[in-house]
Amino acid sequence: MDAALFYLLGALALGSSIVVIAQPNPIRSALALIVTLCCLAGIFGLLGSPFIAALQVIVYAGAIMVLFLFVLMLLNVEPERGPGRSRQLTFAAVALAVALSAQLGSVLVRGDRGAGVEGFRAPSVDMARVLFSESFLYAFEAVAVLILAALVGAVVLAKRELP
Amino acid sequence: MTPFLEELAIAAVKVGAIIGLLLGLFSFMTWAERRLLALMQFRLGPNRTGPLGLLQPVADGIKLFFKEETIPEGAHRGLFLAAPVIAVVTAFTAIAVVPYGPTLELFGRQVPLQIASLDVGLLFIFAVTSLGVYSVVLAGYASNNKFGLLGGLRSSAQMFSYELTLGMSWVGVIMLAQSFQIADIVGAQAGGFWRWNLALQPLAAFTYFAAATAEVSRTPFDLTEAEQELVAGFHTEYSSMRFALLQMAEYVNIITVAVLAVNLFLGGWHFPFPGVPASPLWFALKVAAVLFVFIWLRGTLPRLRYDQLMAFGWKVLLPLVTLNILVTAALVQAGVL
Amino acid sequence: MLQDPLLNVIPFAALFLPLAGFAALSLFGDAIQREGNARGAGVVASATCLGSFGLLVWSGARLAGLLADPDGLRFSQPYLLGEGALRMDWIEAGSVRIPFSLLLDPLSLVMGLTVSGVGFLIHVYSIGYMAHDGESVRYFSYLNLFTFFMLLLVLGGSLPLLFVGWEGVGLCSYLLIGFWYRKQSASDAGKKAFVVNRIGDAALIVGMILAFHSFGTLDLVDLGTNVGSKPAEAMGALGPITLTCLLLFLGACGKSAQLPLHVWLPDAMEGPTPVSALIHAATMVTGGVYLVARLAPLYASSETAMAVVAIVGTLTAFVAATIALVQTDIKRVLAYSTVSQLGYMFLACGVGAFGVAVFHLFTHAFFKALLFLGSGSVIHALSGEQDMRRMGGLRRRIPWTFWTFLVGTLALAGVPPLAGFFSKDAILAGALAAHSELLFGVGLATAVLTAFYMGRLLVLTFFGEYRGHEDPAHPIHESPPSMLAPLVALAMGSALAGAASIPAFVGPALRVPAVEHPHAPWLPWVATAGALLGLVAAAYLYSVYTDVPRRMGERLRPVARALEAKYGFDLAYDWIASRVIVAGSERALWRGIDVGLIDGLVNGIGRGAASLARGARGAQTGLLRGYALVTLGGAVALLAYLLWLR
Amino acid sequence: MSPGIPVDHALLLSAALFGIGACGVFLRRNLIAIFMCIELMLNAVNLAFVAFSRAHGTLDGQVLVFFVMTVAAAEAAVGLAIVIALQRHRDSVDADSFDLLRF
Repeated sequence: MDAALFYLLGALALGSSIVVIAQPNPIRSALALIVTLCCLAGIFGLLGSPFIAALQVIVYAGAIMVLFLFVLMLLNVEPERGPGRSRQLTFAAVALAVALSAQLGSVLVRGDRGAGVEGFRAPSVDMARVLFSESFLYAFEAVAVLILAALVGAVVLAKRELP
Repeated sequence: MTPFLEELAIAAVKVGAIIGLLLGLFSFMTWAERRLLALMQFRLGPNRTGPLGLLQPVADGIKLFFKEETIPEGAHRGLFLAAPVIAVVTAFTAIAVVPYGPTLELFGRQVPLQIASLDVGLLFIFAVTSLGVYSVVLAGYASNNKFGLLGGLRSSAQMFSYELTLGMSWVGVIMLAQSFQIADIVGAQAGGFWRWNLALQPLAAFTYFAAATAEVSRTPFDLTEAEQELVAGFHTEYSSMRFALLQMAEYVNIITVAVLAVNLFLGGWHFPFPGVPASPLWFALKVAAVLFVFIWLRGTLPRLRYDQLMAFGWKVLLPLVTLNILVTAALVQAGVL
Repeated sequence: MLQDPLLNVIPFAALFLPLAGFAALSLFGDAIQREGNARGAGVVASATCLGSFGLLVWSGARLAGLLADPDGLRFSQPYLLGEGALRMDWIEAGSVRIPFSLLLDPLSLVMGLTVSGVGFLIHVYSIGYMAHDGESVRYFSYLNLFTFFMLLLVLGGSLPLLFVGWEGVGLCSYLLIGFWYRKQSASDAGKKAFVVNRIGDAALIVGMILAFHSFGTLDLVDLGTNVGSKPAEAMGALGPITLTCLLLFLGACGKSAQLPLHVWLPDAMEGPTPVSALIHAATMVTGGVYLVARLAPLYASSETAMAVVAIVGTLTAFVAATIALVQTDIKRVLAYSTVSQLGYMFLACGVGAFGVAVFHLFTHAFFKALLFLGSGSVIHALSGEQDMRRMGGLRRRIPWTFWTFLVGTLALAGVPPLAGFFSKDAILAGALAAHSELLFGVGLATAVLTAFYMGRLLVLTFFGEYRGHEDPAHPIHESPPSMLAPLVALAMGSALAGAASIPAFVGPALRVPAVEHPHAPWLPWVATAGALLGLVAAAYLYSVYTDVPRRMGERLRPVARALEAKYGFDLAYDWIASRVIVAGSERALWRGIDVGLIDGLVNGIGRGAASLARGARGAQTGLLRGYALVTLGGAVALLAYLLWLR
Repeated sequence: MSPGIPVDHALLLSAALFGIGACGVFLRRNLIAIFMCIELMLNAVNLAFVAFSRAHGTLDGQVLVFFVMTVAAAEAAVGLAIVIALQRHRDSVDADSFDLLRF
């Protein structure tokens, strides 16, 4: 049943991600992306990472994508029309992206598999403990500083110049 | 019956019960709110339909059900139709993982008074409520209506501004209970009201309540709907059942927030003094009290200006809750709490 | 190391005393040389020099017994603060480790005593000589600085330290030659001396590097010791030893005015006469000889180098002597004589008689200083007149000068029993012992020529009638006692210095086998006869048959012109400098290399970059997605390489 | 959890999503849409991390996902601020209209 759910969510994620890149209206692609992200959250949960799944929904679906939608609505962005100035690029881009995808797939599938734990599941509290453990504490702090910097940067960048 | 089917049956029963309860509570609350507000404003309120006007919600429901559904021209049809559904689904999903009583012994098996117990607990609620923003945003956007769009914009900005505070107000509580699970958090508050997080985490309780009020767009943070300026904000164009759904989602959210407040800060199903056994009854009373406070607030406070709202969220609540986390962490580390 | 801490300090004290004098004079000169105390600076300078001399004598006497040690005594550090309290190397860089060490052995003691002793006398002389010069403070400070550097050259325990002294005396030489810098010829002569010396010094530096490369040390004693351990192939005609020796010898040639780098010394006579006596006769110019003698074991192990040294020395001795025959300037005669005598010393070195070379150096310091000071006295008496054709008959007017000058002349000519006889005789004997009859013959001929031109000088200056115009305001007068006293002292030295058995004293320090004295009892007689022959011939030709030299000059016109033109060395250098170098610089270096190559390269790089940029800027479309596509292509290519091609 | 989910398939899904995202970066002209495609690519990477975390039975992969998310959030904040600033100054969010930096 988990496998069936996985394939269902996977197919949904693939489909919605194609909508993301194919839909000319940015708001609709944003909505499609939200669907993709939620599907991925489900897959994360299925893969034994409920904490990451929750984070995925909170951070991506709940925060980042709301921000995207907010900006899209704020700027009242028009749908894209036509391929723009770089039509030849399109074919090269699709070909290259397919090639990259294939390469990545082969690299990932060849990747080291490790022992493989049956029914692996990471309790959320463990995740919190690992994050605050010796090995990741400094990275955690660094990320906190990064967030602060991004916060200040965003405020400064988006601020209207004073008259 | 296989254990799986048994589980399924129990879950179905619980889901049915909760949904029924919630629907009833929602109806009752619309009535209670109107009556109480009227009382506070020296009016009578709806008192014609049934005894004390108690059947008013039913009448409203029937009226809305039979009303014509209109979709404005130029609206994004799919989104317009989906928005209320998202609202209801997220509202009900959030409350699914909230426990409302101690584990009961029923027919020889342990039955937790909770639809689903998730490891991530609070995080799940947080995730689902954060998805709730979309219904507002999309409803506003899809309506192709200036008031709707403005309401959607306002509410999205407001919601994710206060969501941060909301989430952070939980951190102190989580630290004290050392768990994301609400049942554990409630368990940690057993043994008298001085063990409640309202006493141990007063700052967190205050910020939670303020942020939650904003999150569900209740007065004094109801700029999303601000009847006087935006007509009704994001649901200006909604009518009929979809309007009812949006209303329902809103009230369910209020109930969720109240239930969470009880679980996180008011000791859940525990009696304020030790010795009295825990019971869903205490829980229900506390929830009712919190809901009353929401209504009371609406009858008392004026609406904030938009810049005041933002300033309050970012410059007062967020620093306060950050301070709370720092102090709590220091005290936990020092072994005081 | 020595147990006596005082002894350890004294060589350093002797070395640094003149430096202290220099510092005092240059910093507080005006206070020392107050109004009414015109001699203050001279007294201070002389005192420091005498102090150095005294300290060296004292330490020499104290060390007399220890000096028998052939390795000499080395003083690494002055440990004034107690043993080991102040150990620091002068240079420490990688494998190069050079302590600030002094070397005191018989050789350096002889040199040091000569420098400080003769130097002291010349200082004293200078007090009188420079009495009327307004800038005597500067003069004496230079002189003290020179003394310091000369002592450093002599006492330095390693080649780099010696080199510091070497360059220092070069600097002082430049400063003192150009002392009267308002005179164009003086400052030109200073520059000439400096530039010519640079050639030799450059060779010296290269030689030093080569020596370090070949022997792994720059310590003067260790260098000599390490030679023995070198394999046979290093001894080859152009092996590292020979090459090192030749390069160092080229340096010595520059400093000691050997062919073809001798051209600066005659011009250096533009300086004050005591300077000529001290620097350009007695001490600095003998630095080259000292260097070769110091590295005697090195030279002795290379026959080629020895041959070159001997040939260059002999040739210089002869050529300079012939040029001296026709000079009319009294100081220039002496200058060429100095060049010639230095050639003699190198001849001695070249035939392996290093001790004899030092012996001649020692005696030469006395009599040549005496002669220069005497000529200075003459010039002083004649108020600056230097041309011998306008002198004559001064014998009775300035008798003290005459008699002392006579002693110097006889000593230089090699008339027994004066000093020059012994040392010159020993050199000729050395040449004979080396079985080089040609060198011996030329050496003997040079000795005769030496006697001849000295006789000419003596006759033209002191005998006959006075040919100049006596200015009534400045009558011809004998010099003051402060000038005469050094003359007398030096005359006594010139007379007696031959008695010192310098070769035997210095011998152990040289660490080369002493030259066998040839069995030639006739040699002293022949040498004496040659000297007398030269003197007598000169006396006859310039006092009795006075028109014979003129007729000979007309008869042998080309020879005379060649001699008067000093064999055209200066012309050749002038041509090289003004034509070859200037033209080469302009055509090859400036237009060819600078404008063509370097500017072309720089501009070419610039133009190349510009055209490259013109070609490449087409890729800068400004399209964000284009750039991203290139990045993607790169990623795909890289992955493809990693996946399948590697 | 069920062993029925093959890690390989999760990884292939991740690669496919990454490719789609990369493709989108080139196909879209709207800066915000390009941004969303980048987020898609980041999520594909996250999926690979989670899959490996499961395969290895360790938490390290998930921790990395956490960091990726944080960085993505920071990036979105700054990026969208830049987009807003661009819109304010140039009245456009079309990537092709920002081509002043060229020859």
